[in-house]
Amino acid sequence: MTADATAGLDTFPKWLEHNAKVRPSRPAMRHKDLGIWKEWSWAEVHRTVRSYALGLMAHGLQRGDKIAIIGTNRPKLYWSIMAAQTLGAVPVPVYADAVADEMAYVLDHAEVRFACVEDQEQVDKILSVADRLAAIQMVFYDEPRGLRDYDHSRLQPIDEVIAQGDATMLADPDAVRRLDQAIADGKGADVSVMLYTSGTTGRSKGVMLSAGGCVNAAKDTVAFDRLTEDDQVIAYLPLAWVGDHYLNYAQALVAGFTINCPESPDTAVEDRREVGTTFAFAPPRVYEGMLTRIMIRMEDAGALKRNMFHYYLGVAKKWGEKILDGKSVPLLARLNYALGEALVYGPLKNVLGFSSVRIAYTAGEAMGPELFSFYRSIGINLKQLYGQTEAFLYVTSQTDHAVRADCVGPATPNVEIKIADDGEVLYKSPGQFIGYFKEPEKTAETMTPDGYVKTGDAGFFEKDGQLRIIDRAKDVGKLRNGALFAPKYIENKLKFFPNIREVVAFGQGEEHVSVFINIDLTAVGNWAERNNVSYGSYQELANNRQVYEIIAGHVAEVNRQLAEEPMMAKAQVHRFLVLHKELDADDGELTRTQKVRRGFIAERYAPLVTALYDGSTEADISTEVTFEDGRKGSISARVRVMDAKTFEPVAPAASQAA
Amino acid sequence: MFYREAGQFKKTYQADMAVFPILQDRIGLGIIVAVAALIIPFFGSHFFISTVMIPFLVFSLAAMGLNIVTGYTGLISLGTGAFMGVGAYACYKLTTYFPDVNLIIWIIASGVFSATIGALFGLPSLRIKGFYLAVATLAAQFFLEWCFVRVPWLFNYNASGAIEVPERTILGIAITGARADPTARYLVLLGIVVFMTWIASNILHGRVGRTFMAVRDMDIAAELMGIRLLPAKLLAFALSSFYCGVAGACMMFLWYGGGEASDAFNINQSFNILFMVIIGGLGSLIGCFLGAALLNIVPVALKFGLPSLGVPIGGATAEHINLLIVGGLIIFFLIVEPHGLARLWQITKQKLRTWPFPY
Amino acid sequence: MKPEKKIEPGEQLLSVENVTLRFGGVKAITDVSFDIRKGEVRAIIGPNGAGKTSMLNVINGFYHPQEGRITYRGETRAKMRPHVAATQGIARTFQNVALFKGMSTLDNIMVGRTLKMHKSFFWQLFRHGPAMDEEIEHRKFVEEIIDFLEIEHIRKVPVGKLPYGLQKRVELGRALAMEPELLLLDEPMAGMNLEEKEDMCRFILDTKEQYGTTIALIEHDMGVVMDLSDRVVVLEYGIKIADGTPEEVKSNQKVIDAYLGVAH
Amino acid sequence: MLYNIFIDPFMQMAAAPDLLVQALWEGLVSGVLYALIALGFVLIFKASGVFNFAQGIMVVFAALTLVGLHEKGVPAWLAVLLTLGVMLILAISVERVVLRPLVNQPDIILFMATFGLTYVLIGLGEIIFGGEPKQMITEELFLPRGVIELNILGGRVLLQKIDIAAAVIASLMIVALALFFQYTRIGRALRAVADSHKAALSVGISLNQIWVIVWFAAGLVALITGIMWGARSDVSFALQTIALKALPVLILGGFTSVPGAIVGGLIIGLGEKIAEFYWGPLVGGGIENWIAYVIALGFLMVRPQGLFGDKIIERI
Repeated sequence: MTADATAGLDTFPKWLEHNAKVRPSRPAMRHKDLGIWKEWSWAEVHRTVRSYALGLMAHGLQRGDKIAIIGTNRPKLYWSIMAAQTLGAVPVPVYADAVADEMAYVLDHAEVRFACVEDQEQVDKILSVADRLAAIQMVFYDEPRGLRDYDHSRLQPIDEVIAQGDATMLADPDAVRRLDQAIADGKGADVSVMLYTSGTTGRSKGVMLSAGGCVNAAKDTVAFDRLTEDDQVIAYLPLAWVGDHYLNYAQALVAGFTINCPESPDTAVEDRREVGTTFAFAPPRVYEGMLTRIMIRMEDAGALKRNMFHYYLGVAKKWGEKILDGKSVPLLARLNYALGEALVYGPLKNVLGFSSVRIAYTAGEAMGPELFSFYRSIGINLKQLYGQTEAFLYVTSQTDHAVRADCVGPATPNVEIKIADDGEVLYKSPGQFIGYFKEPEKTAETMTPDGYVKTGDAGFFEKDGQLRIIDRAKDVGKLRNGALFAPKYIENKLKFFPNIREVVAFGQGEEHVSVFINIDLTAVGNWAERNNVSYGSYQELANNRQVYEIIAGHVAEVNRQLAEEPMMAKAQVHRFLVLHKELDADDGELTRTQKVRRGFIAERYAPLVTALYDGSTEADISTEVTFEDGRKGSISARVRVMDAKTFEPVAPAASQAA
Repeated sequence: MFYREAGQFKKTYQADMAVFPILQDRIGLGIIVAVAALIIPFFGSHFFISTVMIPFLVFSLAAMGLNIVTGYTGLISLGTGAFMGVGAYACYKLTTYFPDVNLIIWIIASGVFSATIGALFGLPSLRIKGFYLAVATLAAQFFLEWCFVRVPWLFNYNASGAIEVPERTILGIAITGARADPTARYLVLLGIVVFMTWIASNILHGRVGRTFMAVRDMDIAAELMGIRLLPAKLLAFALSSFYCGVAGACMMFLWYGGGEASDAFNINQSFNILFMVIIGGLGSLIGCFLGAALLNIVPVALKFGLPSLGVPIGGATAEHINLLIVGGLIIFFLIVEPHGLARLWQITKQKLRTWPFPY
Repeated sequence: MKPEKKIEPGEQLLSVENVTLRFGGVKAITDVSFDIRKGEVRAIIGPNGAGKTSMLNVINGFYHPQEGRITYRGETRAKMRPHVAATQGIARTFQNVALFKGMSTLDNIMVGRTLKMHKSFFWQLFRHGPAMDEEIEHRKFVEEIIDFLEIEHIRKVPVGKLPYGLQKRVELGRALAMEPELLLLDEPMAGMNLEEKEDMCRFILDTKEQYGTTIALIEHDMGVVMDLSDRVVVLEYGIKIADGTPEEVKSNQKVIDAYLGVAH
Repeated sequence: MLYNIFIDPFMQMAAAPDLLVQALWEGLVSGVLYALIALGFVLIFKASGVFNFAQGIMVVFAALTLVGLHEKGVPAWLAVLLTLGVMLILAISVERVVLRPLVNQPDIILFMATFGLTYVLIGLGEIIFGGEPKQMITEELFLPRGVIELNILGGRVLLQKIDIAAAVIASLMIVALALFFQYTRIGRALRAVADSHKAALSVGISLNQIWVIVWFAAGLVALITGIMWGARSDVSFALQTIALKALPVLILGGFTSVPGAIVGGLIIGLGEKIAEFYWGPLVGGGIENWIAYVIALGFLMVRPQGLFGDKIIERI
């Protein structure tokens, strides 16, 4: 498409119209439902969304109103977003797995008047806190099951709304005119969507993003990654997360590619395989889980197959990335790699559903170099990006041929970055947010006088111009001896070991660094099976002496690496313990995006923290936990504390970056 | 390993319920049919066509018939040979009464007769189960065998007491009788087999097939689902006999070109087919072909293969060794894989699909 | 806004009057009478060997009682083959799962649609046109059930390979596919863990709510019975010893002696 | 026509009672031999639940081995012993090669396996001893020959001595087995197995041993049957179709009942002889080949569980 054709399109509703015009019959959405893939062309989506919007208009939804979107990735929920934006209303996606009162807070704070939800589960949640939500008028639902006998005075199936809209469309030209007017009235400056950040600390904040900003940001990255209408994505990330709204929703509208919605969260993998996505995004833990499963499954393969597999992984390790980066590779190696492609990588990618993936991104957390290069070596173009909700995702992203595990790439087109004196990363981006909803002072805090946004992350530029994030700026502290202490940096280094799932590092103002560790039940459990170590529960396994030995090994290794880095050498881990329970979002220990809430954990496990520093070899702890079904209970345990092997700093030579 | 299924998704139930939903399978099938229909007729020697391909196809068809009743519906039948005989004689009578009607029509039509007879002998299956039923079907086998010999009307009172296949032509080309060229017979047979297989797969993948399997797996539950057992079982018998009948007609007209019923359709033939089904795989169409292929190649290999390798071996001895091997194979298969070659193929395929993973 | 679980009297769907069933000399059921009303969940409980399963077998015509009458939808039933019961809208599941082991989940449930499929054998030959249309139409219905029971992920798995809990679920699906008016469940939760039981309870209630099916179930887990059922009939050694709402039954001395005492 | 079917035969019987007796006698004898084969089935079915289709072939195989060995110059008594040895080996290898690997498989699979066994035995037998028919070595085994003439009912009835011997030996055989089952430890064990495998173990004999034993016993029965049949016709695999006759016998008698096997055998034997003798001519003879099955079939329709089998109550 030529630039001028799309120049005027500064809101998503306009893009929707545009797509309906230029590619009416291209598939816009697919949803695996009742066993087959239902497909909607752009024209169909456009028509449906218009009817939907008319329906909502009839319910009194107006420009500026907030409308909550709650549920898993389903076409009707995406349409709800579109329909709302068509009328100039502001969709507020909410995490579907949020418990009732978390949800209550958001809905109340955002003053939503309507909610479009997936099913009975969500309806029940809203009803359970209805008394706290004065503003809410109607709840629209997609999945009618179990709702039949509910009082429908404030409930309505989405289909019905659309049907009403259809009727209006034919009956009431005036309404249609008002609809077109509403679309025309849409300005780039309007708030397009409001995303609630799952704040690592305190209550989450409503990030207001402007239509124009979103569109421009999306345009940049679509151009950057050369996305076209032929691309396929599978939408399985939470609607409320900026990642989904950007990578799937925004980019789909701008590039005109197809969003595929899985049948159910637990069939996402097979469904991805079926559609054969071309553009993929997943947080590191997903890739990590995938690799772990691959390796475990290969354990059971026949010796011959297993050897072949590992041999060719070796080949890939040696040449794969070079080939991917278009570097020169000896012909023989190429041929051997090609054979490997036929025998191993190809089938492997096929089984994982990555056969046709052109670009895969990861972000949110640092990713282990091993893990990272594994996927690249088998020919998946995996890249890192760095960003945050306030920027509408992208701040930096790696270009196809300059990819490395420890960095997040140079600034994305049209993004300005500068590093503050205290090492904090600041940026200006096209998608940059308008402000926090109803929280101007917080907004002010995050902005610098000259209009840059503070990321809250500390980092520095490597020589090749790629940004390297070491930690949350405010977390970067000092040990009592004045040495720089970057907890996240240490945590990540440890988390690169498959056996370690979560790490929480302490040390601010302390003698030395020490850590809590969560072992990875899949990996360690598998190890236990193979060495017939019997265990009844996570707790039992976590307290196992051999497991401690393994972890101690990992910690020592990390210390060795740290010793070589002048900035970090003094911040080696001296003591560690393995937690008796897995850190869990339901207990508020992790955010919904699975980031650790260090402060909260510190006070929750105070006795253990003291134990880490008073030199005792074990400590008792009892904590309250929330079970799947929401019941509360408490578990108590005696946790072992262990000293770690540390190393002498290597003579400082490297440059003091940042 | 060769399967690349990423990107193959189904937008309609029709596509999802296809017999070969995976692209690679469809390609494979296409190649096989192409080879059978285009390569073999022109490059295969007459010997190969008439001693390997034609018997193979005939037996596949018969095995299909038996598999319908035994493999899919779980009713053991030892009357296969006889039902084939009915087909052969019916076809003989028809084509001698109405010489002008195209033979292929009569071959198919003769199935109807054996179907009727089959249904008749299927009647006991409502009350009788398992081994008892197997024995009951022996009654059919021996009674019919007896008829073939004792009712001269069946073989038009030929002095030889055997069927003397007359010459019949399609488009002027002889497909039966002395002048019929093996290739011509082969192509006709192939056409019939392909068509019949297609029909069988249609039936077995639809409501009827499910009914059969339901009866096989748990007849009580099936009945409580509203399936009436007698009609279901009779249908199975009729359908099975239909296929056997057509196979019998093909055998007599397109392969043997006449001969004694007693050796073509006797109890041993019934067993022979049963073994094909067991080794091929109960309840699988592909199995019918695999089983027929194996049990058909072993004897040929023994008869002609060994001598050509310089191993002196008399026809009789070959027969005996053949029996020995077949018997051994059966036991072997029942032990290693009761579900036969078809299951082995399935497993391999599954392995290929999940390659490099073991599962 | 949420619905209250209420016991509406409803008209009589099936009544069992003075039924006695013998195997040779042995009396499995002795002079038992009770009724099942439209839209209710009716539990039949009792110690092992109390004749519960025999009772279900009598109801769906698998056994023929020597004495007594069974009236279904107002008409007294004569001796009949079980498949007739199916045509009259009675479906059931079995104590020890009776699935079609050789077939996939999908096919198993499709079998439940057999009675509703009428396209002639002729069309079956081609699996195109009418026959295919019919297949598709019923496949849709079956998919609804699969979605309802949340078994998408095992759609094409042969049921033989499934864990017990899922098999029970598939069996329920197969019964639902018959769109029964009366659904007989024989220990739907036997051998399930707590979570599976909770799911199954939900499905049973949803079934009642969604399809308005009348349900008669045999169950050992008293908790489950109390939660699910509107009325309970208690058998012991083939004799009815109590009949009424869960509360009444719970407080009935005979029952306490006969049943609640017994550990299950 | 109707007359020919329903009246005439009986007229004949009345007219020539001696012929009737003759027919009855022949029927009786072949009935006894059917019973013997059936006995082999029953033995195995009771103990291992296997429907041994190969029993008929084992008969031929035994006879063939015996004759074959003798032809190769082995003295008769030794040949008998050796044959017994062969049957023992057979029993053992069947247990090792077929039964043990297939334990806990559905009955139908084991049934099929015995089909395989059948072919193996035929193949083996023919490769070793050749396919052509052989003479049974009657006099070496001191079996009487010739005929006894009885003048009764105004006619002559010919009784082959060998037939008498057959009848006698068969009866002894049956008695012996009955005693064996009643009074020996192993016999009791076998009966126990029929009821439940655990019970057998409690008697202190492993299932595998028991299988070997029954298969050997069946082999023994087969040998004797083989000698008898061989003496009456000649020894070749043509006998197998006769062996198949044991199946309708079993259906009448029920798979698990020894007396059933005997009674069934007699009914079939008599039935088919009489039928052949009086009705056969109407349809050009040869109805022997199938009448037995038709009788059995008709019988099954009335009583699916067989003469002595117990009623089947279907459970869910």
